[in-house]
Amino acid sequence: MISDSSMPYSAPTLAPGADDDQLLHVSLGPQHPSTHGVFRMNVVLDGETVVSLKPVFGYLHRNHEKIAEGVTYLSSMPYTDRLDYICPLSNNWAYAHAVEKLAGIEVPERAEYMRVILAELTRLINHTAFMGFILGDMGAWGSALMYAFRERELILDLFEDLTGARMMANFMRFGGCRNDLPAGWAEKCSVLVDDYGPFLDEMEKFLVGNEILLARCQDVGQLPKETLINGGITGPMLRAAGVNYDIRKAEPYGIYERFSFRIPLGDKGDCYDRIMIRFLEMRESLKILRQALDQLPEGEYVNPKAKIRGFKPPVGEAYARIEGPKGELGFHLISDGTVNPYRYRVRPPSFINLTLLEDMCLGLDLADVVIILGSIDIVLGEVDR
Amino acid sequence: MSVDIGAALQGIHAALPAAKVAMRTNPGPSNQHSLLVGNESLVDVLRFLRDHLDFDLLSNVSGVDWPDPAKADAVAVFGEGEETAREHGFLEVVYHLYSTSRRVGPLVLRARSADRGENACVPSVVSVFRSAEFQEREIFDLYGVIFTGHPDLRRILMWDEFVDHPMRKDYVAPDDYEYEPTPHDDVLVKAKRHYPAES
Amino acid sequence: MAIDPQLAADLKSQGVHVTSFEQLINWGRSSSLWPLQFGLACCAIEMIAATMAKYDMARFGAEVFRPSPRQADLMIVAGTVTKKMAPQVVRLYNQMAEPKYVIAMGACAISGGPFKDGYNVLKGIDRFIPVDVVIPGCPPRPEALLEGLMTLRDKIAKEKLMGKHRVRHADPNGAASFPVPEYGAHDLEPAVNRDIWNPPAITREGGEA
Amino acid sequence: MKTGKPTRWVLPGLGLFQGLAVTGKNMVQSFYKKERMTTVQYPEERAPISPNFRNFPFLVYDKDPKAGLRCTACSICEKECPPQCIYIVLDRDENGKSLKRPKVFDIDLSVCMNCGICSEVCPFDSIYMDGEYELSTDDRFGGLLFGLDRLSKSAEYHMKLRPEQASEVMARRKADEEKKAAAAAAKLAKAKADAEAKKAEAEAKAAEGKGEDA
Repeated sequence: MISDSSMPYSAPTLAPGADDDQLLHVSLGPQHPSTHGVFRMNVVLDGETVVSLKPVFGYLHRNHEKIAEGVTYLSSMPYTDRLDYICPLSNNWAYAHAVEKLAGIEVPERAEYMRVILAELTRLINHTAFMGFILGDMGAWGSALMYAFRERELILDLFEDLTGARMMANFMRFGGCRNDLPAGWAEKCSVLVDDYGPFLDEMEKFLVGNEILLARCQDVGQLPKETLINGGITGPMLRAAGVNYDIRKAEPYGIYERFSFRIPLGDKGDCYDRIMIRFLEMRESLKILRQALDQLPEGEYVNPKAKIRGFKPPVGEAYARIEGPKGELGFHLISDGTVNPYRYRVRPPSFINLTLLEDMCLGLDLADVVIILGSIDIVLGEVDR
Repeated sequence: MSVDIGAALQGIHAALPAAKVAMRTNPGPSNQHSLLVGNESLVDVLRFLRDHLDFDLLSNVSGVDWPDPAKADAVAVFGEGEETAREHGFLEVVYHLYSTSRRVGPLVLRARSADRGENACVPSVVSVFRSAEFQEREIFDLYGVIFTGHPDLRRILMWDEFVDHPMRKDYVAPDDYEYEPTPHDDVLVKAKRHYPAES
Repeated sequence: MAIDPQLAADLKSQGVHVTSFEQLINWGRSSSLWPLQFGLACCAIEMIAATMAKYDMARFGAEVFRPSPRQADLMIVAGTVTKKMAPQVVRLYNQMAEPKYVIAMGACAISGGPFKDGYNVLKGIDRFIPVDVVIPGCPPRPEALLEGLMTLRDKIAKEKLMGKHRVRHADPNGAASFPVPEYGAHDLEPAVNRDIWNPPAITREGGEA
Repeated sequence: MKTGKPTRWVLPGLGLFQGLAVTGKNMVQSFYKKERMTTVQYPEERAPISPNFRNFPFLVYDKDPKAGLRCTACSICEKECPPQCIYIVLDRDENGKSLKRPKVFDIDLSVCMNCGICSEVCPFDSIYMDGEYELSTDDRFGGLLFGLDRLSKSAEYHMKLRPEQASEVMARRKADEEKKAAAAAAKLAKAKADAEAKKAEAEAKAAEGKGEDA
C-alpha cells in the first residue's frame, strides 16, 4: 500500500480492468463534521478500503495574497491573524520576521522575549485545541474539547488583556510589538504556566491509555522519513516520524538559542506518535515560557526607528520562516520599493502537509482517513488562504 | 545558517556543465541571492541539489508575475557575464530549498517562462520533490504557469469552470460591486463603473 | 385575536396563564433552536467556544449541533463565504426543513468583511439567502453570538403566523428554497438573487450617485 | 527523546477507568471549586472583560458633542484602514474654507475587522476602540452603518472604559493646551509690550519652546 521508494511520483490510478461498478465514490465535505472546516475529499472506496483520495481545496480561498498586494505592509498584519485562526500570534511573528528581514530592522530585546512568550502560548493553545478536536474525530465529541477549551479560555484572557482581542491580535509590529505588557501581566502568565502542567497531567491521564485512542491511532498513517521530507511535511508531523528538524533549533530565529529545551521525537510516525509529540511539545513550551518569563528584561518594546505610516522597505526579496505550531510557516516577500508589497506569498504548513494525505490513506479504511486528517492538524484559513 | 550560494553554483557547474545557471544578487538587506536556472536544466539541477548537496526539503514554491521585466531585474540583479534583459514580461517561479541534515538554507532558485501568454511553461519538479505538487497546481491556477510534466495539473483553489488567472497583475475582478457605503480609491472606481449613469 | 396584555398579566398574577396558539408555537420554536454544525472560518472557532463550558450555549436550548441540515432549524453562517462555497451554503439552506432561520455571524458573512475586495469572496450571504440576524465583529465574542441568538429568539416570539403579515414559512406562497448559483467563467451565475437582495441606494457627495 | 513506552497496550479497561476518573473528578469538583465551575451565566452575569478589549471604533469629544469633537477630518485613518470601512467628508464653510471637522464620518461595522489601526495612527487622540459588543440586529443596512451620531462618545465615556489610557491622553492634552495657551498669551503680550518687556517675554517664550520640544 505504501511504496518505500520515496522519490518517484506516480499518480495513483485504479488497477486496469478494475470493475468500476464495485467502487463507491464518496465526496467527503465541504460540510462535514470531521473535515475541520470546509475541506473536501473525493474518496473512492472498495468496500471500506480507500483506493483513491483526492483533496479538493479552495472553499475558503479568501484571496489573502491578492489583497495583501494591494494594501500597505502594516495593513496586511491583521490579515495574517486570519490565516491560521487558532494561532494568530505565530502568524504575526512570521510576517513581522519576514518584513524585518526584508528591510533590515532590528528588534529590541524585550520585544523578542515578548514574542517568544506569545508564540509559545499560542503553541499551547493550538496543541490543546488539537487534543480536543482529534478526540472529536474519534467520536468523543464533548469532554476532551470542553477541557481543552476551558484552558484555552484562560490563555485567551491573557491575550485579550495584552493585545485587546481574544483571537485576532494584530499585535506584532515591524521592529517589535504594538504595546508593552500591561502591569501584572507577566505575573498572571507565570501563574498560568505553573497551572498548566497539572492540566496536562490530567489530560494525559484522560487520553493516553484510552483503549479507543490506542486502537484507532496506532500504526495508522505512517510513511517513511524520506517520503515525508520529500513531501515537504514539517512540524510535529515530521518530528513524530523521528526526523530531528525544528526550525527553533535548526535555524534559530529570534532568541531561541538562549533557552534550553529539547525537541521531542517520535519513532514510528503513526497518528499516536503525532498526538504524543504534541503533548511533549507542550511540556517543552512550558519550559521555554518559564525561562522567558524569568529572564524578561526591561527596555523598549518596539524599535523606536521603526515607522508605522509610510513604511517602504528597499527593493529586494526575503523569505523568512518560523516554527509555527503546525509546521514551517514562511513568508516570501518581494518589494519594489513602494508602500505595497509586489509579491506576498505565504508558505502555509497546513496546505503542504496535506501533500501526502493520499499516500497515508491508501489501503486503509474510511474511518482511518478521518483520524489521519485530524492528526495532520489543518486549519482551512491557512490551507486555502 | 545561510547557504554558501557560490559553492552551490560551482558544484552545479562542475557536475552539469550544460546547465544554464546564473547568479542573481538581491539588492535588499536580506542577503538571499538566487540562481536563475534555465528551464531545460531545472529538473536536473534540482535533482543534483537534492542528491549531492543534501538540499532535501523544497520548502516553498512561489509564482511571480512580471509584466514589466525591468522590475524583475531590479529585484534579482544581473550577475557577471549574463545576456541582456528581456523585452517582454514573463512569469517566474521561485523555489526555496533547505537542507534538513546540514541545516542550511534557503537556497533560492528561479525559473522563468518565455512569456505570459501561450508559452508560459516551466518544467514541473514534482518528479524530484513531491512537495511541489499542490504548490505548482496553485501557481497554475492563480498565475497560469503551465508546468510541463505535472501529473495532475488542474485548478486547485478556484473552480474548474473559471477561466482567468486572478493573481496576475492585469486581472480585472468581476463587477460585483454593490452597496459599499464607505467607498474610496479602487472601490470608488468600481462604484463609478457599476453606476455609470448616476455618477 | 390577541389577548389584552394587561388582562393576561392580571391573570398571571392570579396563577392563570393564558396564551394564544401563536405565542405557544413561537415560544416552542424559539426555545429549541438546533443549529447546523457548519463552520466556515475564524468565526467557527468562536462559535465552538460559545458552545463550550464557559459560555454554554445549551442554556439557550441550542446546544444540539446537527451535522445534517434535515434536522436543523438554524444556520449560523460563521465565517467567510467564498464564491466556491456559496452554492453549497445555499444548497444546505434549501435542504433545511421549515421553519428555518439564518444568523450571519461576523463581518465576512454579513458583507464580505475585510475580504470583500477579493475575487473569490461573496460579499454577504444575504445575496442568496435571507438573513434574520446579523452579528457584527471580526470575530464577534461568544457573548455576542449568544446576544445574537437572543435577538433571534425575540424576533421569533413576535412572528405572525396568520394574516396578511405572516412570516415567510407560514405563507404557502413564500419561497422555501432559493436558486443555487452556478459556477461561471468569471463569477457566480447569477451573481446575486434579485428577489431577496435589494440594497438601498446611498447618496454620497463626491462618491457614487 | 523517544515517545516509545515499554508497551503501548495497557490493561483492558484501565484507560477507560482512568478517563472516567478524570471526568468524575471534574464533575464533582464543579460543585465547589471555582476553576472547574467555568460557566458564566450570560446575560445575567458577565465575565470580566479586560479594559484593553477592543471591538469597534468610536470618536471622542470633549464636552460638546458637535464642537468638541477632536476629529479634524484629516483622513489618515480612512487611508490606513485595511478593509477601508471608514468614510469621511470634510466640513467646509460657504467659502469653501476647511472647518477642520468632519461633516460625514461613517464606519461600516459590517466590514470593520477590529484591528485598531485607526486608533493607532490617529495623531489627534480622536478615535479609540470601544468595548461594546452587543450589536446584533436584524437590519443589515441601517443598523450597521454608524454615522457621527452613534460614533461620538464623550471623553468621560472613554475615561470610564479605559481609565489608564484616557487619563494619560487627558494629561497630555491638558499639558499641550496649557502650552498652547501660554504660547498664545506670550504672543499677545509680546505684541503689546514695549522694547524691554518684549525682550523679557522673548526669554520666557524661549523657555516655553524648550519645554514644548521636550
